[in-house]
Amino acid sequence: MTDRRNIDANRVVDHCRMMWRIRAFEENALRGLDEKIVLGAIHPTIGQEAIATGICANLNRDDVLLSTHRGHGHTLAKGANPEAMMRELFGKEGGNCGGKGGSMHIADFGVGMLGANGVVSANIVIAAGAGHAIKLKGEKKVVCCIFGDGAINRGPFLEGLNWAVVFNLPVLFVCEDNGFAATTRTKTMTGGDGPSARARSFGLQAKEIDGNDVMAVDETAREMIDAIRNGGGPRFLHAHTYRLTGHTGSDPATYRPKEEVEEKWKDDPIVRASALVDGQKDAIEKAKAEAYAEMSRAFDVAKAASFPSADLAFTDVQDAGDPRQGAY
Amino acid sequence: MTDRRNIDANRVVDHCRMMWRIRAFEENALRGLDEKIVLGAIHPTIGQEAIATGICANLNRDDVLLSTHRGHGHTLAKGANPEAMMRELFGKEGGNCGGKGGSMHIADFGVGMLGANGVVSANIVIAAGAGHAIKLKGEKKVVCCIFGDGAINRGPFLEGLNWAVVFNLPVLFVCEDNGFAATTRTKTMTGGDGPSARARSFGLQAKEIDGNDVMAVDETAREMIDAIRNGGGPRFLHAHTYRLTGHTGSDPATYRPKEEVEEKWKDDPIVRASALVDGQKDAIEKAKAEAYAEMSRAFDVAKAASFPSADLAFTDVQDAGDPRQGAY
Amino acid sequence: MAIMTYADAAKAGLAEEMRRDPHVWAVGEDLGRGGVFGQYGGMLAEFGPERISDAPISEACIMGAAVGAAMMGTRPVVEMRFSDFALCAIDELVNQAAKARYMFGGQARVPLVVREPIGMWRSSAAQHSQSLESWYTHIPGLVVVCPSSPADNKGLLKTAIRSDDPVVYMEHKGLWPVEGEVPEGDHLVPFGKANVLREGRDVTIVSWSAQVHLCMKAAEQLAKDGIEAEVIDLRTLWPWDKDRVLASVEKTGRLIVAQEAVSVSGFGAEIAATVSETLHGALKAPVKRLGAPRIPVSYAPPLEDKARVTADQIAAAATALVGR
Amino acid sequence: MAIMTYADAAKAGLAEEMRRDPHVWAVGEDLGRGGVFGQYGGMLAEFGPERISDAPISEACIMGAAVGAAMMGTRPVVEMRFSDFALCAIDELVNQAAKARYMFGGQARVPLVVREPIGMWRSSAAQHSQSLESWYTHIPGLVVVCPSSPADNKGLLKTAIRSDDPVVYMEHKGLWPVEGEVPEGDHLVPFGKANVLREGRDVTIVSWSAQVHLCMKAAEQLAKDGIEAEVIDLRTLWPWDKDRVLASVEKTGRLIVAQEAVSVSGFGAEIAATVSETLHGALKAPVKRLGAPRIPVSYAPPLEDKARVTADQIAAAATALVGR
Ligand SMILES: Cc1ncc(C[n+]2csc(CCOP(=O)(O)OP(=O)(O)O)c2C)c(N)n1
Ligand SMILES: Cc1ncc(C[n+]2csc(CCOP(=O)(O)OP(=O)(O)O)c2C)c(N)n1
Ligand SMILES: [Mg+2]
Ligand SMILES: [Mg+2]
Repeated sequence: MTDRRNIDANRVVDHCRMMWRIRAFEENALRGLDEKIVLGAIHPTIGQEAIATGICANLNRDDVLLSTHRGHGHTLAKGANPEAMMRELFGKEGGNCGGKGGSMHIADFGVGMLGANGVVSANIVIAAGAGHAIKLKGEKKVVCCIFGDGAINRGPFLEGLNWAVVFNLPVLFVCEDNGFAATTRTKTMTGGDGPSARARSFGLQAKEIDGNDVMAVDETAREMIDAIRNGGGPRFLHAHTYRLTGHTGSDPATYRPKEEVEEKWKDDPIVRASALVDGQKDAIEKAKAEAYAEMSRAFDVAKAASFPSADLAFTDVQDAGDPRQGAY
Repeated sequence: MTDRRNIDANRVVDHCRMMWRIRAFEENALRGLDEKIVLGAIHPTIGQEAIATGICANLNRDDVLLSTHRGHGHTLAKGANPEAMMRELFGKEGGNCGGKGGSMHIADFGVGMLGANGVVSANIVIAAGAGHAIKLKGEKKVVCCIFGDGAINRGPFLEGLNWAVVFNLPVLFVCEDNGFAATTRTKTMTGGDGPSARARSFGLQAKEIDGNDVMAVDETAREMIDAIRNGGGPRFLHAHTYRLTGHTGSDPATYRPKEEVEEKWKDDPIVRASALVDGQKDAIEKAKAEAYAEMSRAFDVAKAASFPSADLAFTDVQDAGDPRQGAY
Repeated sequence: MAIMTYADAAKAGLAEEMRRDPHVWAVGEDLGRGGVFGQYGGMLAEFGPERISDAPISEACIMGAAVGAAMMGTRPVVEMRFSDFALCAIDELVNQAAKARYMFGGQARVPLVVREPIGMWRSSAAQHSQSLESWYTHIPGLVVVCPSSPADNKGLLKTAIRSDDPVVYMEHKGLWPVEGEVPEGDHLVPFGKANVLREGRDVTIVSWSAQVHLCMKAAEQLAKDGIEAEVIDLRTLWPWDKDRVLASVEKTGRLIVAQEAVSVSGFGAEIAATVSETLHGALKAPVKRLGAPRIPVSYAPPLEDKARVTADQIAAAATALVGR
Repeated sequence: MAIMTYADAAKAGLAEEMRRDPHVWAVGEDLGRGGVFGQYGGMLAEFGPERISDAPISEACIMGAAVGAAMMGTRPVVEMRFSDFALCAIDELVNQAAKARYMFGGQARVPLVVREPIGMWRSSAAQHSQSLESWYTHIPGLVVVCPSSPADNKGLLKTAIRSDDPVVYMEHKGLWPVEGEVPEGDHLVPFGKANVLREGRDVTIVSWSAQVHLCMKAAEQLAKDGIEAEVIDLRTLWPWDKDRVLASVEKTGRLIVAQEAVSVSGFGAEIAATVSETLHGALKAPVKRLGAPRIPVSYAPPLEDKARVTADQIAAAATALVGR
């Protein structure tokens, strides 16, 4: 639990700003879903904003982030432009991926965000490889790989973590533990003592923290990222949180009692962070208002934008060969 | 280290008999390789006989065993007929798999030996499933799954062990740790504290033992198999041993110093077991002689046997469809 | 006959087989909650959590465990959620399930059914839209099933469950809500028997899975122009009903193979090559293959649509073949 | 020209690229000891363990790490040991490497080379003998290379390493010791250019990888009977040199496609379908496909041989086509 006495009030306000931006982005994305202009599935990060925020505050622009299907928050926190993201969700021209990816493949290589991923756990081995390249090139960058608690039951979790240890790679692995894998309580499908215990058994230093305490995330991430950047090898951060929405934007999440969700709303990470700094109420309110204005603008611009031109379907496949050969 | 005072001398002799049978089988298989009548690669188990022997002594005929590419010893210890095995290695009629499998796919379903496997770690998830079927059918059988120390870096190790814990399945997982994965010292490629630590982190009870001490293997296996059979869920046995030959029958294993191998020959599990029971020297010598005679006979019979008839290539593919359709 | 959706028909088929044979069980992520598409909805209540079993996110272990459980005398039906995720379990399917019986010289049987929902849905993009049926037709030991209607989805699923071979069972995500008549009782559809959905003298159109419906639409358009297309739904790709296809092409002299999958090395190539070779002399026009370009599936509709083979394209190809 | 083995030629090509570009590195199990077939023998000494890197037995991570390392500006060459084991890394190859550039709208490049030794060797049985090249030709984003000679194995490997696309690079296990002339200097063989190994007027024989050598043997037999076969080695299957094949068949009017892989849904079907469609009128005989039956590969020689397409079969098929 963060100690209020030595708190950096400006940093808290900055975190609140980022968390509100994520929250506002997600709410606008959900609005897009309602209006049927978000075209595929989206996986909201409402309630989980503190992890993206606390971690990315400690990453440089040229550090690298790999995310999951639930990647909007991470992407924003890494510095991506929300308008381009909203365009991508709406499948519009000017989306980060030109409309080819959508929510589950959101990426912004310009800010080191190397992609969400539609395959659970797949980002873990890719992250290990990104770290491998950094080491080979002698760079000082850090890779951060965020995944859910469901991902730790797939093989790439073991293979990627082992790899990072064996090659002593600069990778921070973050398990964003919201207690659920889709409609299933993850604990019922996970043997043993969970993510950190497993990570330790593979040789990583690991810490388990309250992921709804943004300052705790910030501090732990800072320590770990510093150690990693100084050649200390991979680290593992297990952050507890709760998904306040359904698994997807259209999941009513009837598999959990209303009371549980109501109780968890009291643990809203933004409310908690705000409570740390009484004197900053106005600054935080202002940041919130700006965040909603920004995301509502992003929504409007994206909504008004055009779909990409159909021939772009044939670009960026690969250099060799004609993708139209034999078609239709 | 086995305590010589309470030893069951007959059991030691039985173990020596089995270990000599395995040793003699392997030496004859290597002879077959020299004579070029073993057709594909073989992976000898010389030096590792105590694990197969100590474990299988505690399995019933209708218990189930899954093995690896290095599976001759396990298969013999589970009760398979060495003549049929030798025929299989020579690709002859009457081989356990009718010549379709060879060494890496040796299997004898009649004695519960559900197959060696050419893919490292693949047997682990299959074993979990075999245990699942036993549980679903309400049977009292136990599954034993043996794999090498190299296998613990592949994903199925995590997935299969986790599965067995989650469903509380009757599976004994055995890591036969000979220190090498092909030409590589496994430790250099393995993060953390190794097999047992990983297994514990997935929620299994685990024990690490001297796998060249046949009575220690026997005793630990008995305890674990009893617990498993009584519904105690999966267990993990990590047994240290050493591969006294090359990785394959034709590998000179120049990647390790001669002195190391010489030193390890002093730890020969058969010699060690024999030393436990001074009064049984003759019985053991007799068992040894019988073993060599038996395997030499198996060699001769298999050598003299015919190759299977070529049309059998088209049988046992699948019930549906014509496997010849469109061929040649 | 009852009217049922494609999803409900499969559910009815699975439930019947589970009632008939206590060794049939289903396993996959979130099955207890009914599955991603509701295709297991309500089954937990009847069969309990051991037989409608949730699984960890562990496709490799779901598939691998099914191999072991099948070898030990049960009949697992495994759910891969999206066929794309089955790519996390390919070793278990191709190197283990498909080969076990053969490698072990007939000692093993691996009676498992892998349900792999395929195809484009709504803006699901490159990792949730693939149709890789041709891959599995290339693998000895596997049966490949692609039902296009509720009746077939019941009858083929029941046959698949009773099969002693491993079956890759590919339901199309776009078909779940489609309704149709389903025969009452123990309705079984055999492997390797195509369904002639429409007879015609001018051109044969062969297809499978959701694409069949576009072929029927094309055939209706063609009929208005006086072109009578014979539409054949293969239903199963291995084995596939070569005799029925050849008989039809002998009659019509013209063949179109239409598939949703990428055209290059799609199963359409196998059919086209086989028919071209066998009926070379009888063909009035070259066999025409229609399939997707060699591009991943996009999210944005105009791009996604470029990966679709439309009814209009099928009709146009038929018109060109017939030479009107 | 120097005489080199297929293995040494690849090694020379890799070493040249590693000297040229410090971001090229190789990773796989036991590479430091030279690789299973000696194809990396001695390279550790020159390039050190960071660039000739051993790996844990972790095919999924070898492949996945290569994807990440490629996206971050290095050029990994990954060794899968046997193509069969690449099945443990299919998600990483097909869902990640192949699609990243497209899914991310062109932001990513994934310049990796996956070396996957294919084919039958000596009694290696069902899990160490597969030829699944047709699978990869079906996947948008992948390049597929199947060199048949030492010269090509050097020149194509160098091209593959310089390619910005992920390349599935399939060397045939039976070819490692085969010797041949290899041009000196910076020998590059482009993708998509077939090699006409022998010109002829009577029949075109298209093949790739080790099967090419059997086609040449067949062509020699045929020549004795006065049948002049044109033998084309495709070298790369995606892209494949359609123009060259069509030009040849236009000349000969007859085509045989010979492959070691299972015939059903093998790449031969793609070629046969394409040529049958494009040159329907010009074909003097139906296109003949030769490939393995749909059986796993056995261990015992008489059974294993049933999975082989022989030079005699190729010659017989050609004779039948030509009608003598
Ligand atoms: C390999 C694979 N299996 C299944 C899925 C389907 N799926 C998407 S998200 C999800 C749950 C993931 O849970 P977790 O990792 O905890 O992430 P969360 O959604 O809670 O953020 C599942 C099963 C998938 N995308 N990939
Ligand atoms: C998935 C896979 N990768 C690589 C191989 C090649 N291979 C065969 S045995 C072996 C070493 C296995 O080491 P270990 O598991 O320790 O077993 P051991 O040989 O020592 O008994 C390797 C890498 C394989 N068979 N399967
Ligand atoms: Mg979760
Ligand atoms: Mg070992």
